[in-house]
Amino acid sequence: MDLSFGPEYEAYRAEVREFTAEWSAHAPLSHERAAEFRDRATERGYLYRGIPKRYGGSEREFDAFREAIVAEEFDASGLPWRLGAQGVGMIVPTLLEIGEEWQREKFIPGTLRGDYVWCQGYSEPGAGSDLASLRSSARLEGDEWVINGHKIWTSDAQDSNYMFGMFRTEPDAPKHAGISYLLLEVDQPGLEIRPLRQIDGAVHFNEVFFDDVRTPADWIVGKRGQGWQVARVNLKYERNLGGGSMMRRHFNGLLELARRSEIDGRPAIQDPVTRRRLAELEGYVRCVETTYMRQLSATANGEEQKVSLPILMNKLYGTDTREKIARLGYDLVGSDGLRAPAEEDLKIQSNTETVTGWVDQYLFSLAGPIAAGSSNIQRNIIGERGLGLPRDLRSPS
Amino acid sequence: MDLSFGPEYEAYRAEVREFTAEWSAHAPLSHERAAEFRDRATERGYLYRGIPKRYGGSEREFDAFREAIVAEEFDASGLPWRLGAQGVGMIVPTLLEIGEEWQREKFIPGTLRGDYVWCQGYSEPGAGSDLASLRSSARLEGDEWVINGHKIWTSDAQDSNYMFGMFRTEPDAPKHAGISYLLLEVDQPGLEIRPLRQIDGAVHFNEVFFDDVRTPADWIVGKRGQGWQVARVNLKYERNLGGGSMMRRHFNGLLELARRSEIDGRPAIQDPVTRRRLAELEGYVRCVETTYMRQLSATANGEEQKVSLPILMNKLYGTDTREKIARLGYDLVGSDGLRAPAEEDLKIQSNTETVTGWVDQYLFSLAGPIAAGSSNIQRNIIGERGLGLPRDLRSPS
Amino acid sequence: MHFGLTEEQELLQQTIREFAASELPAPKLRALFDEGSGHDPGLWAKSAEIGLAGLTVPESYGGAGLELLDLALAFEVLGESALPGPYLGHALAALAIAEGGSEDQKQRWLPRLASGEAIGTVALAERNNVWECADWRVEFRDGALAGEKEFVPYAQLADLTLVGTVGGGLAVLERDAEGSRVDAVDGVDRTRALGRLELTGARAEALPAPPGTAERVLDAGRVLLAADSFGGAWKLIETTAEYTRTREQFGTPIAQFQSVKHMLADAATEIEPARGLFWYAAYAWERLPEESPRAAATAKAHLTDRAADVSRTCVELHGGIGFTWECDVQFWVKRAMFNRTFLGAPSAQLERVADLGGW
Amino acid sequence: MHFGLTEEQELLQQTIREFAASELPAPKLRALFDEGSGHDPGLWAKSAEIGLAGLTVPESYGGAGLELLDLALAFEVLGESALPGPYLGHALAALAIAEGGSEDQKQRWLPRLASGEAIGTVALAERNNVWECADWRVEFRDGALAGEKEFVPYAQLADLTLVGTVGGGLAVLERDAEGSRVDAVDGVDRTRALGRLELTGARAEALPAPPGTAERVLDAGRVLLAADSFGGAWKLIETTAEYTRTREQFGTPIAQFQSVKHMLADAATEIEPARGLFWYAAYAWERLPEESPRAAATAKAHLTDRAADVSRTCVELHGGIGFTWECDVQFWVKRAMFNRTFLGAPSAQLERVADLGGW
Repeated sequence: MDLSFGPEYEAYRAEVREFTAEWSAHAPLSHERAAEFRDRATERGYLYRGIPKRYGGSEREFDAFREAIVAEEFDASGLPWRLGAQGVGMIVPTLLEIGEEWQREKFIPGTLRGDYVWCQGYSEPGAGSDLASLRSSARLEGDEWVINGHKIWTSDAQDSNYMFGMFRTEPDAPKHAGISYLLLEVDQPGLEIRPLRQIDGAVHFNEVFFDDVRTPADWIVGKRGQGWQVARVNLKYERNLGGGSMMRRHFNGLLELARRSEIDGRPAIQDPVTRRRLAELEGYVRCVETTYMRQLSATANGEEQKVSLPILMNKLYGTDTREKIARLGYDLVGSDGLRAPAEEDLKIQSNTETVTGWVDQYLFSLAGPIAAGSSNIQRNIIGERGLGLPRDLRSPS
Repeated sequence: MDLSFGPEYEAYRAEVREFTAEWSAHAPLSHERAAEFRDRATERGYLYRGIPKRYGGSEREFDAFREAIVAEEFDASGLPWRLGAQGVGMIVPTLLEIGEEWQREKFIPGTLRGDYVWCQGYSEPGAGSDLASLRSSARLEGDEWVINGHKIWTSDAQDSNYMFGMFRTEPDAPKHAGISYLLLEVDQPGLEIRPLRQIDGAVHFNEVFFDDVRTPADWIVGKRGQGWQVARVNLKYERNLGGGSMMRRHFNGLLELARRSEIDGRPAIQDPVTRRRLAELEGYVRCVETTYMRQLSATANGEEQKVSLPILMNKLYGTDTREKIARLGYDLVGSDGLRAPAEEDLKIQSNTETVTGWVDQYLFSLAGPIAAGSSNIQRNIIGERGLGLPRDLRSPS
Repeated sequence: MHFGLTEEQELLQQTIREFAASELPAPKLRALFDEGSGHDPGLWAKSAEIGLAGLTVPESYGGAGLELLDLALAFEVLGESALPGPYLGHALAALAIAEGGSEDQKQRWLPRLASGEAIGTVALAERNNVWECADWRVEFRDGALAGEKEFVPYAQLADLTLVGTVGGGLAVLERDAEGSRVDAVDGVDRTRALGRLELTGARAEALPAPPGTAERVLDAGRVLLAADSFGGAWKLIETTAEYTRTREQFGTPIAQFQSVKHMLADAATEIEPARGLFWYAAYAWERLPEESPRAAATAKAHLTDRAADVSRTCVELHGGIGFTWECDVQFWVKRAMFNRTFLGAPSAQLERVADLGGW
Repeated sequence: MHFGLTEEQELLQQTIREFAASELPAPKLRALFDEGSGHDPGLWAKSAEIGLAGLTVPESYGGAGLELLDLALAFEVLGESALPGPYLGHALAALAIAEGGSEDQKQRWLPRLASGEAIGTVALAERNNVWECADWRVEFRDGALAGEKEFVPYAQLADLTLVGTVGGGLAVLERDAEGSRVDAVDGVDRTRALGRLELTGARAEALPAPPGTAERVLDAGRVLLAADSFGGAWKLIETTAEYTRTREQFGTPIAQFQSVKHMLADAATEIEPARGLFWYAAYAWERLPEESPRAAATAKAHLTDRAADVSRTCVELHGGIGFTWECDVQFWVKRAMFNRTFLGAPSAQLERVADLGGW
């Protein structure tokens, strides 16, 4: 075990930090300058290491630590390097893994530059945990798919150029075998976006309605009826390493709150019950951090199979820990917990600076056990894939 | 709402208290004197109100408050009025409800006097939560049942004269329909009792092995194959009102412990985290108490249907509350939690006087979610009978 | 001995339940919630007609002359129905005047409060989580109030506000009195409006209340919040049970999944046995005054905490839709937040339970 | 950067695992447990042969010269196997002498400890839940010890005992020294014996330890208990998963009941992500000394608490049989109790986490 990065990586970190310092001097960056910043970062190999140069990547040797160093330093700088999770995070690796060559050439470069924004069309009102029961359909008419139906929980839909999604194309096939994975343009007649307001008042998601929406026949990833398998590839990227530093930042926000809140006339951080709850949380946060370190280290060493079990637990564990932080934060704001989240709290997710930001965190944490694979589904996965328990009894459907 | 008992009941309480004071003066009572004490108490109508005089009861009008007053005062006196739970508590009401006349005459008077001690033969190693899968069998040979098999969790077996139990008499009938409810003598060849040691070292239960054990053909309660229904009648009596005063006594023991334990050189009861946990427990204990009061009051007023829901919850709620008490108690004994329960702790269940008594309570509380209908089974019952949820998906057995 | 409800009490609950069902159908509640004022004059007037405004006001002053338990039972149904309106502050103002007002004050205010013609409220909280009388800092001197009160229910609407003052006094402030200013607070629970009250020499009149009156008002409020939480939590459990019976995933109602069933069973088991807590606390407030403060604190801490937990479970069991503004579950989630915080969070109440227990 | 195990470390664990499997088959563990001395000389000798007695003793003194992480990994497997024996006290005594002993003391003791010929232990606890050095009250004056130590592992068996003294000193007490008396304690965990040590002028020799040595011994012990708890809890989870796959009720393995599956999934999720806690704390003990006390306290509090919770879940999932003496689950239930309490309960460790965090 060796937790130091060593001189080579420390030098790399220094180099990255110098680069971010230069760009930070000009912050905030305009849309154009931001794109330029990412271009320069890519030229130096800081971004898109795993993506061939011909698609706009920097095509470097796999090095999880260099990736982690860049992520840490870029995050710390506040520079706009993270593009939409759906594009760079999901569709790009999916196309790299199983897309057609022309699809890669057409979609990846623009996505990496930030010109193409993507949204995701998976969930439906009747298909949440049981995603494979989705009913939005596409039928081939000549050289076009004609799409009808209704998707929900689509983030960034208004700002998107493209959507990737699952649609039922083989109505007679069994549930999982009847789905295809299609790409489509968002801005076209028949596609209607309706914002969906959250319980805290914020609007991050949409419903999308399809009324004879069209997309070319070859805008399909994988073969007809293989959409479920494609989505599994894709979801693998969605549920990637839950960053340990993110959880620590949230917890530090909570500590700050405990320092500036008062209980019985003294700082809450001196209140014995609060201290106890914070110290318990320190244990959970450190588990998140060290588990992240284990995963990073294993990935870097090509030993991912050694961390397959904790990877199954990332979502559930992260959800529970975030909920504990949010609940303690809500307690610490005391009577201000009667207030609604302010407009500014709804724009920044997890605002730790204001008391009403913590009211919002309390409400937002309600989504934790629901979104991106419910906690109960996670428990099934952990039990079945992690502990080798048999599948649930199912109705004979 | 009126929580006073009123002059009539207060006078009754005074009368009962006078009676217990007289007998307490002679405590501890010999076996014979104890029987005499119960006889006198029965003559005065303090005991066995619901049982006809011809079976040894006092045959009084139903009055839940008089019953409650007697129970409170007799408990407070420490006099030996409570006979084994299996006898007076279970088989007597069962025989009264569905026994044959000769069975009542033969078994009830001796049981009420304390001459007959009963044990229960329900659970088997392979039939716990799924009691109806029991396999111990009885076959009719001439005018006798011949019993073979293996029962477990039989308390008081060594001291018992009789056992009541469920045995499979119709091997070809469906699971629930193949069981009969038999009575048998414990002291006979082929019946072997093996004490079962608990995790805390105490021995309260036994296994009972049957090797061609015999009982007369008419020692059956209900008809052949109706044992499951008879047991349901019987279990109704087992899960009777969870006394609120009992929980308060346990909690008072915990408070005493918190007063005499030290944390950081001062009484634990002054430690803020301990106070918080105690105050939270006060809420739970008060819920148990007030729920008991609701049930008592509804029973007295013939409105039991109004408390059918809380009655379903008694077991689970009591278990959880007892566990919370036991765990806090274990924390309060501090380093002494390294010690094993002492012999004296194992004799008295829930000894709150000694530190090792709390170690024993911690261990004993492990049985809570298991014994007398596991917590998971309770949750199913609450969900299905209480909230109207559908039955679980079951394997097609 | 009777620890249960009378037929009259059951009828009272039934009446309010029917009132809410007919006067506050789901779309109307939704509209009121979205609009955000927490008040509908017509609804208030109709609820006063069935007596909701004056339940505990003595009959001689035009009220129903009932006890705190009856009021708490009404609040249980208000919680069930998420009924928007100034019921809490109004009820506490009426109790305060009935308990501690002069004959003149009673005659002046109680009949109007009982009829609902006047709306009352109480100004108790101050900055830094202050709720207890001993910590009040608003000065009342020479007939004038100076200081600030936070989180005053329906401060803008109330015809009279009972303002808690240094030393546990209560002073009657009339609407729009000079030297008083109200700022609306954007509250998380849109069924109950809140305001901030700034007092710079506003004229007011003290209640000649016997010592302990303000504490009794706080205790009563805690009982009512406990009752409201019970009603709300139970309503959510029933709503969610119904949802899980109808929502299908994997070809079956989700209620058939054992983990769903057990989450609901656990939620129900956290709530149902706590019904007696608010009953007992309400009874004690009337009949066992020495037990009342601790019983009220216990009921408030326990029930509002459990109801908040249950509201989270019920959102989870609704899945994604439960997280949306359009799902009615949010009404009870947010009422649970209000109930848990208002009049002092569970943490503070539990400390009182310990103190009052002599621990 | 490498936050994982080396091949050598995996091999070390594998070696101990195989040792336990071959030398401590279930009936033997059961027999040792029932017998209750917590010790089997043959088992100890054989474990010393594979190096278990001297893992961290420097090679120059006959040990394996490994680090605390390696020792913790060994303890993870000891926890898995519920291996009875004086490993904990012995390891801490060896660490104390290696860190704080004079050259003479090292030469005298370390080779014998490393070979297992001599058994070492540590006497740290005192009455009233005292574990921290700052609270020690045993006097060491003019070469003699006076006072009482509680809960000394294998006090009767140890050839040398490191006794914690006023001001955080450590003194070497030899077996059967005059003026020392040992009384056996009936411990709840029969895989680890305990004794009470009464000192009335017993001759002893101080370690010329640098300041902080005793604290480091405590920290190391906490890391080892955390590791032991991890191993034990994980073993219980695997055992229980296997049990639920085979135990049938209602015509199906109980693992198919979703609530059973979810209880196990939750238990596993409480434990697995905490593996890095003891890794990190062990690493910090060697390489990041300023972080070590807090990392050790965090690992001790978190892992021993979680393991105790998990042990309860696993009893419940075993049903009735899990509550019996004859079921092996009890070994880990009771080891979890020991680990949670020994060297200071989670409550005390969490307070240290807060203090050391500058909160």
